[in-house]
Amino acid sequence: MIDVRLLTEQFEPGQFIGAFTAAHPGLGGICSFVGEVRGAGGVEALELSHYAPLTLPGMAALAQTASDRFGLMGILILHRTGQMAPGEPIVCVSAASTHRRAAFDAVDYAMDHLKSQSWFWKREKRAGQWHWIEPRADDYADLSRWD
Amino acid sequence: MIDVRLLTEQFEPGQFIGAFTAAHPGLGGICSFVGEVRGAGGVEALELSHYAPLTLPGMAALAQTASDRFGLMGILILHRTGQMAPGEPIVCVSAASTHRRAAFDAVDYAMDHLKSQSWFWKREKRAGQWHWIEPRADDYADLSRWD
Amino acid sequence: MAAKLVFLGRLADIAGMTERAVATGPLETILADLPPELAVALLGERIRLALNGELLVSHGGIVLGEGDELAFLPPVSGG
Amino acid sequence: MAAKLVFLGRLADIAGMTERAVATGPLETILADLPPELAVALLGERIRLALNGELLVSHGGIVLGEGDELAFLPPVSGG
Repeated sequence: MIDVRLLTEQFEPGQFIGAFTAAHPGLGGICSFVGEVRGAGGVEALELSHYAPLTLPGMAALAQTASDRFGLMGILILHRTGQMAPGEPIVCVSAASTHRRAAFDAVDYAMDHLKSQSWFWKREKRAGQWHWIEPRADDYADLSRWD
Repeated sequence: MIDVRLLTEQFEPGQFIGAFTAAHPGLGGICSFVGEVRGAGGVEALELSHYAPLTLPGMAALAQTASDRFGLMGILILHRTGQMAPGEPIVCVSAASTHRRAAFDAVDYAMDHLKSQSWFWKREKRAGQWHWIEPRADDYADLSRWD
Repeated sequence: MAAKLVFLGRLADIAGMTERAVATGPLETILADLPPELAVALLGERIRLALNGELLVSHGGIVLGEGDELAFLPPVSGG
Repeated sequence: MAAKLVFLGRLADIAGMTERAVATGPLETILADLPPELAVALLGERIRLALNGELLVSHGGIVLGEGDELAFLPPVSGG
């Protein structure tokens, strides 16, 4: 099962992961990653904007590519948009597979591509001021691991 | 927080992961792996025996080593013992970290070591007969990645 | 006889809006009617364009027709 | 004047029990009193020993005293 969603409200990753797990009887293992908004550096809020005609199709294509490449039983990709407070989940990726290694690699792959290639623009509020976030060089280095 | 448990009854990974996540405000990301008993090959039941004086201290030492090596905020290691049916969770590892890569690597590391070095003996029931499971060569190959 | 420009990320700040209705026609003509600071930003080397949801490989010779939507996409900051 | 042997994994099947009370004394003497098939299995090359919860590096010269617990550990099959 490929399940890809953009979520505009705060979500509980465990609920989605639980339902996703239950949808794959016979799986060997499920690997999940949940990223949260960090409050370090005085961040008061984070806002993610996206471009609907590209963002969701891009995530769906990534899910399909990861599923094919790693031979998954299923993959779940959830991403928040809009304004979030520190501590709120922003992204959740789960991969279900008969093999542990494939599940790990698929989530790792999907996260690297989400971080660097997905159509999101981020800004964070510090001391009441919004600041746009530029891509990090690390994200590109992570991505090159899969070439 | 290091949280290591042997569980004798069926458990809900999401409940433990949820509580573990909530215990680490300020984390950047949390990576989790849940392994389930596979029913392939006509497996009707799986039984894990352990040796109490070695098993739990061994898991605690592994958790501490992984936490130190990858600079984690916390690690959760849950392992079932006793008799399980296909589809039941058998192992759950979660790592909380400010960095995504560290969380992934820590869970990967802990799983590889749990699979090959922890003090569990497994047997599975097929067609009403119990069969002991030998270590798999793959497990040792996985382990050598960390040397 | 209207098309739409969509501004993402910091371009929305510069534009002071997330989208803007414009007259149809060649992109150069449309940009010439915008505030110069915005036009310069939209033409930035790292800005990618998507026409009706499809990324453009080449940025030359764009002419917007009725109902077309042209999005200006600065470098993403990731998920 | 009793010690305990603990049998893990398939050794428990061969022993027909998971543990067994034995008289104190040298391990060789204790093993000599066991069914030969079990004694041979316990001395297998891949069997590791733990005395009172501590893995033994050497398997020579083991003498069990009052209350000692000696565990026989076949290769683990993993988590």
